[in-house]
Amino acid sequence: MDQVTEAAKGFPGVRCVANYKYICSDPGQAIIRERIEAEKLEGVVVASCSPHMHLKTFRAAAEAAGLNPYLVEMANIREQCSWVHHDKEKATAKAIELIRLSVAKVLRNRPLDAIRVPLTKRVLIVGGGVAGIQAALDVANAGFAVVLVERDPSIGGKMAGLSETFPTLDCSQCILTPRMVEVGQHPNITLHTYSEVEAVDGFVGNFEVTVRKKARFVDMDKCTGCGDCWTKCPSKKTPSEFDYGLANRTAIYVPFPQAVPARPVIDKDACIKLTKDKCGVCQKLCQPDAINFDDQDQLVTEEVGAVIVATGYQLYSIGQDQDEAFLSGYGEYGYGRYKDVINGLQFERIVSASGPTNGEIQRPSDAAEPKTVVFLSCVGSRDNAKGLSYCSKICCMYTAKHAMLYKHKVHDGEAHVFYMDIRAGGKNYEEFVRRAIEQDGAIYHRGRVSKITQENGKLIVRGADTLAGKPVTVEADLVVLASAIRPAAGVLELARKLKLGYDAFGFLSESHPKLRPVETNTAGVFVCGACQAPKDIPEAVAQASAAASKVLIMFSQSELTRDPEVANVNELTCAACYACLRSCPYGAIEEAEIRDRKGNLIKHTARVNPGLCMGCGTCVAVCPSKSVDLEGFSEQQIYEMVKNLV
Amino acid sequence: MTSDIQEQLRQTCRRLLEEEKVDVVIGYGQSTADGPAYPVFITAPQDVDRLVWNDRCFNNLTAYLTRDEVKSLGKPAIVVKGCDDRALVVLEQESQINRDEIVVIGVACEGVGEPRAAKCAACDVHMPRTADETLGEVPNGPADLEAAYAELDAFMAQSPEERMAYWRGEFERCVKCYACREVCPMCYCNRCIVDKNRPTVIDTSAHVKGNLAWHVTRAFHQAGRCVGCDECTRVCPAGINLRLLNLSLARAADKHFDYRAGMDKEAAPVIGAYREEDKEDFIL
Amino acid sequence: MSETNGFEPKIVAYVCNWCTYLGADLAGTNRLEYPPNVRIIRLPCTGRIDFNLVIKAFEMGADAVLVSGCHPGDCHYTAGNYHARRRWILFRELLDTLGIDMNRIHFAWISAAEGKKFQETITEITEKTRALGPYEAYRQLCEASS
Amino acid sequence: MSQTLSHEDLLKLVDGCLGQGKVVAGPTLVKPDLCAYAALRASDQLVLKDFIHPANSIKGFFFPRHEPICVYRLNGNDVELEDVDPPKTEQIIIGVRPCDAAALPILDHVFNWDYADKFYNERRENTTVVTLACTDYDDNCFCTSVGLGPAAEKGSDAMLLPLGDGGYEVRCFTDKGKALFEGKTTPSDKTGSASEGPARKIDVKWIEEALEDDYENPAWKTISLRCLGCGACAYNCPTCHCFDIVDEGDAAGGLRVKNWDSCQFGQFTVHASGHNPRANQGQRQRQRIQHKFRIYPEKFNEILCTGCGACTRNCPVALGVLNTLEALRAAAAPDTSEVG
Repeated sequence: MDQVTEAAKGFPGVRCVANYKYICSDPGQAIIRERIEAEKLEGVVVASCSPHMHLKTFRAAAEAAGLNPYLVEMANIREQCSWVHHDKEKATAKAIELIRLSVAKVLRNRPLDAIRVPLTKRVLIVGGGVAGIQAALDVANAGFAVVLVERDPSIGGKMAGLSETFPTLDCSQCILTPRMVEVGQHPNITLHTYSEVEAVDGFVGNFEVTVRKKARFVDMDKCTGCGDCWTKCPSKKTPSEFDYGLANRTAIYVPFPQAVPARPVIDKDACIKLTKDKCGVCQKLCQPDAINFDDQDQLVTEEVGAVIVATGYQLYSIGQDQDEAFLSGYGEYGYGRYKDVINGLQFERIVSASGPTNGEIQRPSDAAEPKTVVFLSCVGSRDNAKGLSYCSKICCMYTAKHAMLYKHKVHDGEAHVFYMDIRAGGKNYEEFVRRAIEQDGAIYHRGRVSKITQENGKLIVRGADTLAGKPVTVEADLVVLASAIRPAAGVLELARKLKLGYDAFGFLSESHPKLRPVETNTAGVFVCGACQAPKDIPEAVAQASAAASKVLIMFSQSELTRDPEVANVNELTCAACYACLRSCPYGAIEEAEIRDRKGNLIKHTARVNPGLCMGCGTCVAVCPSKSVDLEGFSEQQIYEMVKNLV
Repeated sequence: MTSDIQEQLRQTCRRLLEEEKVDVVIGYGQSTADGPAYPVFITAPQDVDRLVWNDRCFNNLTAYLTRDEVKSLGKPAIVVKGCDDRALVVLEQESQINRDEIVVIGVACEGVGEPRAAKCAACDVHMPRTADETLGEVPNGPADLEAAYAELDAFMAQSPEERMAYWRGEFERCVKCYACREVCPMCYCNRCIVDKNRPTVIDTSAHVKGNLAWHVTRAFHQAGRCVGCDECTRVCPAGINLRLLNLSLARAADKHFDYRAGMDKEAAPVIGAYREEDKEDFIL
Repeated sequence: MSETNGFEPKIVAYVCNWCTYLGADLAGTNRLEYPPNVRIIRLPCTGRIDFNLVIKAFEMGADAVLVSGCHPGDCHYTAGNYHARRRWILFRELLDTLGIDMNRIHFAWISAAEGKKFQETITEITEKTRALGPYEAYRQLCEASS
Repeated sequence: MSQTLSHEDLLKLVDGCLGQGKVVAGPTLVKPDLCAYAALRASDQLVLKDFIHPANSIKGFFFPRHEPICVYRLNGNDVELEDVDPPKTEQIIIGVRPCDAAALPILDHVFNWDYADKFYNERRENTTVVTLACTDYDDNCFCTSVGLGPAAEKGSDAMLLPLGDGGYEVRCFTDKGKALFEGKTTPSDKTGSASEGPARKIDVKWIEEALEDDYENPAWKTISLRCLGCGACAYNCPTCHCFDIVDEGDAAGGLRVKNWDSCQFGQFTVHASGHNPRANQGQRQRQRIQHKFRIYPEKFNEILCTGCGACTRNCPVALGVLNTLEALRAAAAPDTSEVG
């Protein structure tokens, strides 16, 4: 280190050199501040870790001492030197060179002031499940405009289809539908259902979002939701998405009675008029004449300052065919082959009072009341070999709930649960599971199920009880699979549009697992709910409110400040060939004219919109006359470094 | 043939000037029959007889369209050969000219120079493609790109060391008179990077190092833009075969992006556009 | 490993700030050792890396140059690396025509997660260049110019 | 009696000098179709016929296009300077056209006027110029208009006049010339001959007068319309001598070098403020001609032009001094509307 210190003293322009073990610590920063003031420094180079680690820290320290923060550079002698080179001598020599390069650069740095950009105080929320609804209401109630985009014909998401919720067993719809109605009627909320995000332009504070409103074939303004159309629709054979195929719906339909908006939509693949150009009954019946068979998708653009992604989850699709090669599909459980092997969400519909069986426990095959029901947890979850490595987190709880609800309705029935571990972390969760076992007599087997077969009307569930250490076989009437939670389909496309990161399983990446749990690496875009990771309702709601509060913090400012390390054009030498304009990934460069006082055209020139420029510098590379340059990485700065490579 | 064209040319220009459709005609003049043709700027109808057309009309006159001295003369008519015409397309793509403000007189060209210039060997634009008025008729050759790149292929047959040695010899002669730059329609920057010194990207000295840096820069700035008029090569007092460098980039654009400069105004320029499937077999 | 009597190749790496530079940081955090011959110049994006910088590096006596950034689709600035790739495709042909030694110019996609790849790439390039020896042809050309 | 030398003996002489480590230069084919003055590696590279004038001039052997004049080393915040000494190597240039040789005495003025340029002078000292009288001319030659001719002796140490049989009559004018051919020539009664000189003529007297207060002459604008503003004329001109001084190097140090420059470049006169007193090509052309035919003569009593025609031959648009002067003359005559 002393060697390095000595060498640094000799570099052109170096006024003083300080050596401190923890320069990023308070006392370390104090040294920087003190030297800046004492020596009237015009530039600082910190030779320590990666600029990604602490450049902000040191720039702030400099600013505190009255030095423009952009006159601070770093030399990365840790991650890119001492940590990777064992040859002490060579590493030291390299460190000295790295510092010389940074000193050379900083001599060419210019003081820069943060750029101020206007802020559109309107948020886009993608996904109208419970998380999206919560975030929407929080922002809207704070007095800011919300644009809520939902892919399905109604908001409500998965929660709208649930029966009762653990651990309190309150009716899911009873608590959700009032919030749905509130969203539908809220003056600050613009609701786009049956719509998807087509494209996203712009940047934090100034996004321009294109929303595709899918053709509904029903005029939302004229329609009164009377129901004449869907009661009379002759096409009745389409499996209901809302009931997960346990019941059918008509071609013109509202997904469920409490849908918001309570307006139908025509399924163009099922509608006889749209497929065969026959029928048209709904149109004839419709008093307000709201049916429009010529309806087309519409693209609407919404200007927003922030985005919250709440696209939720889907279930691991049990069965043979999988979208990912590494998923086996659990064909041995016979899902899809045996009508009475269903997944958790289907069971939710069966026990739901508003479900296809009005809450009567009937098995799909013959509507008989199942006397023995087997619940399997971890179908796909925690299974590196055949499924996903992670824990889907909510299955233990809802499986216990399912067993409990079943027993409440079928008192003489048997509820068997096969589990790996019971994960009941959460307020009143453990107690809830104990209740299922001790009060309601659910039979828990610690072990996995190897195979399910069907023999004379019974489902033979072969598993093991690892505690008892013996095989277990249960002859069941119904099997419910707690299949793993996966991010909703299409989330990756959305992630690309928003430039968001995601993990190997497609869950969106927060920008810090502990300290920035709802922020993403794209400024102005936030995440909440199951699109980030599996979570239950209270967690999703809490995270939604967190995302909302982040947006509100942003909206509490009158304008945004941005990093001034952006491109600028030397309009004197610009030849206006617009190569920069053509290659700018952000459309941040525009054609401009220079005119004299009398308004006569002097010349054309390219001009950078500092509000849009993100500072990639592609324009610099394509400018033949180098009439465009990039603050922070200017031609002079870079070439000064290169000249020091000798 | 050429003499008829010359006559039609004079008539056309006389008409344009008399009807005040244009203020100046940028064309070719010649002092002596065997002397070289050179650019002339005719502003009065009675001077149109100074215009000539023959196979000594080398210059790519489009280089003048971006010059202030010429712009100040008013609305121009310009005489172009097929290859020059391609330059017009690029200049328009790059917003340097407004075609509505220019009358383009195309002349059918059988080739220039005696013996014919190298570029003419594989010419497939004997007829200007975008001219407002075209004089004469020469069937366009087929786009024989093999032939077009034959000279380059022959050169590339040498080893890299031989190639480097060759260029070193060439660049040792370069005096940096910048005739290659000034004569080029695409070099319209009002301040060339080599004339900038903060920082000095390219040594201004006419030594091998500085000359290599200069010629790499000149050539690469032509990537996907050079229309192969070969004027840079023709005018080089040191006889440096810049054509080879231009060809290598022209072929690269052709081979990898199916792009030929100045052939299609609507085509997305090579630099400033991309395809996700662009090749990357050379990237680790 | 090298018989070229203590010749230490000088390697200049122009890398993007968001992928390769972070990849290099990760190599550091994971203590993945590689030869100290490389000098990293951090730029925001491969889109910013101009061909003149490559030439300048050789003028400064570099024996090899590496240009590296984000994988296609991963660019922090969405498309800078696509534009860069275009220019490289063309530029390589020009350099080849000029007889520049193509074994001394390397392009790589190295993501922020590929600390290992960074280590491997630098090691490979260093050893390859060590085997090639100093870039005499270019050095002579520069010396002839003083 | 004249002194003569066979072509073979001349080549022997060349090889002899090369053998002694001297630089021997002369017209040679740098490319199959391009003859230029260049240093020779062997006598067989020397070309003494079938060309009117090499593409370039010989000024580069006295005033190179790129010349280090001082070395600097950067050491921390200190700078070390070290002068560069001019090369001492003896040079012999053979087969020089009289118009190129004549440029040397003309240049001597400017390189020794307010400051004696040791680099130029040293090279002049160490160089012997052997001219080759012209037996032909082309449409671009006009040496006779500026007081020279196919066998002008100005600037020559010795001259070769072709005998027609492949040999030359050798005339020595200076000690350097004598020393070079001492004992190499044989007495003879044959005398060499030169052509009668170019057909095209201009009246330089008229030019010099015309250039008096001609600054506002609108003709310049039209005459120079076609000028592209490159340096092909100046850099191949035997008398143009503008140079630029730049520092070139890296963080360790570098060189202060003297590089050719040209008044035809747009950037030539740009001020730091961005203002350019010679903003258009007309003004730059005017400057070039003014300097050659009025300013330099007024200052040194010599025309800064030897009528070699290299400017025209090298001009991308066939302009050059001669055509410019003729255009100026024509513009002065009211009867035409000559342009460009």
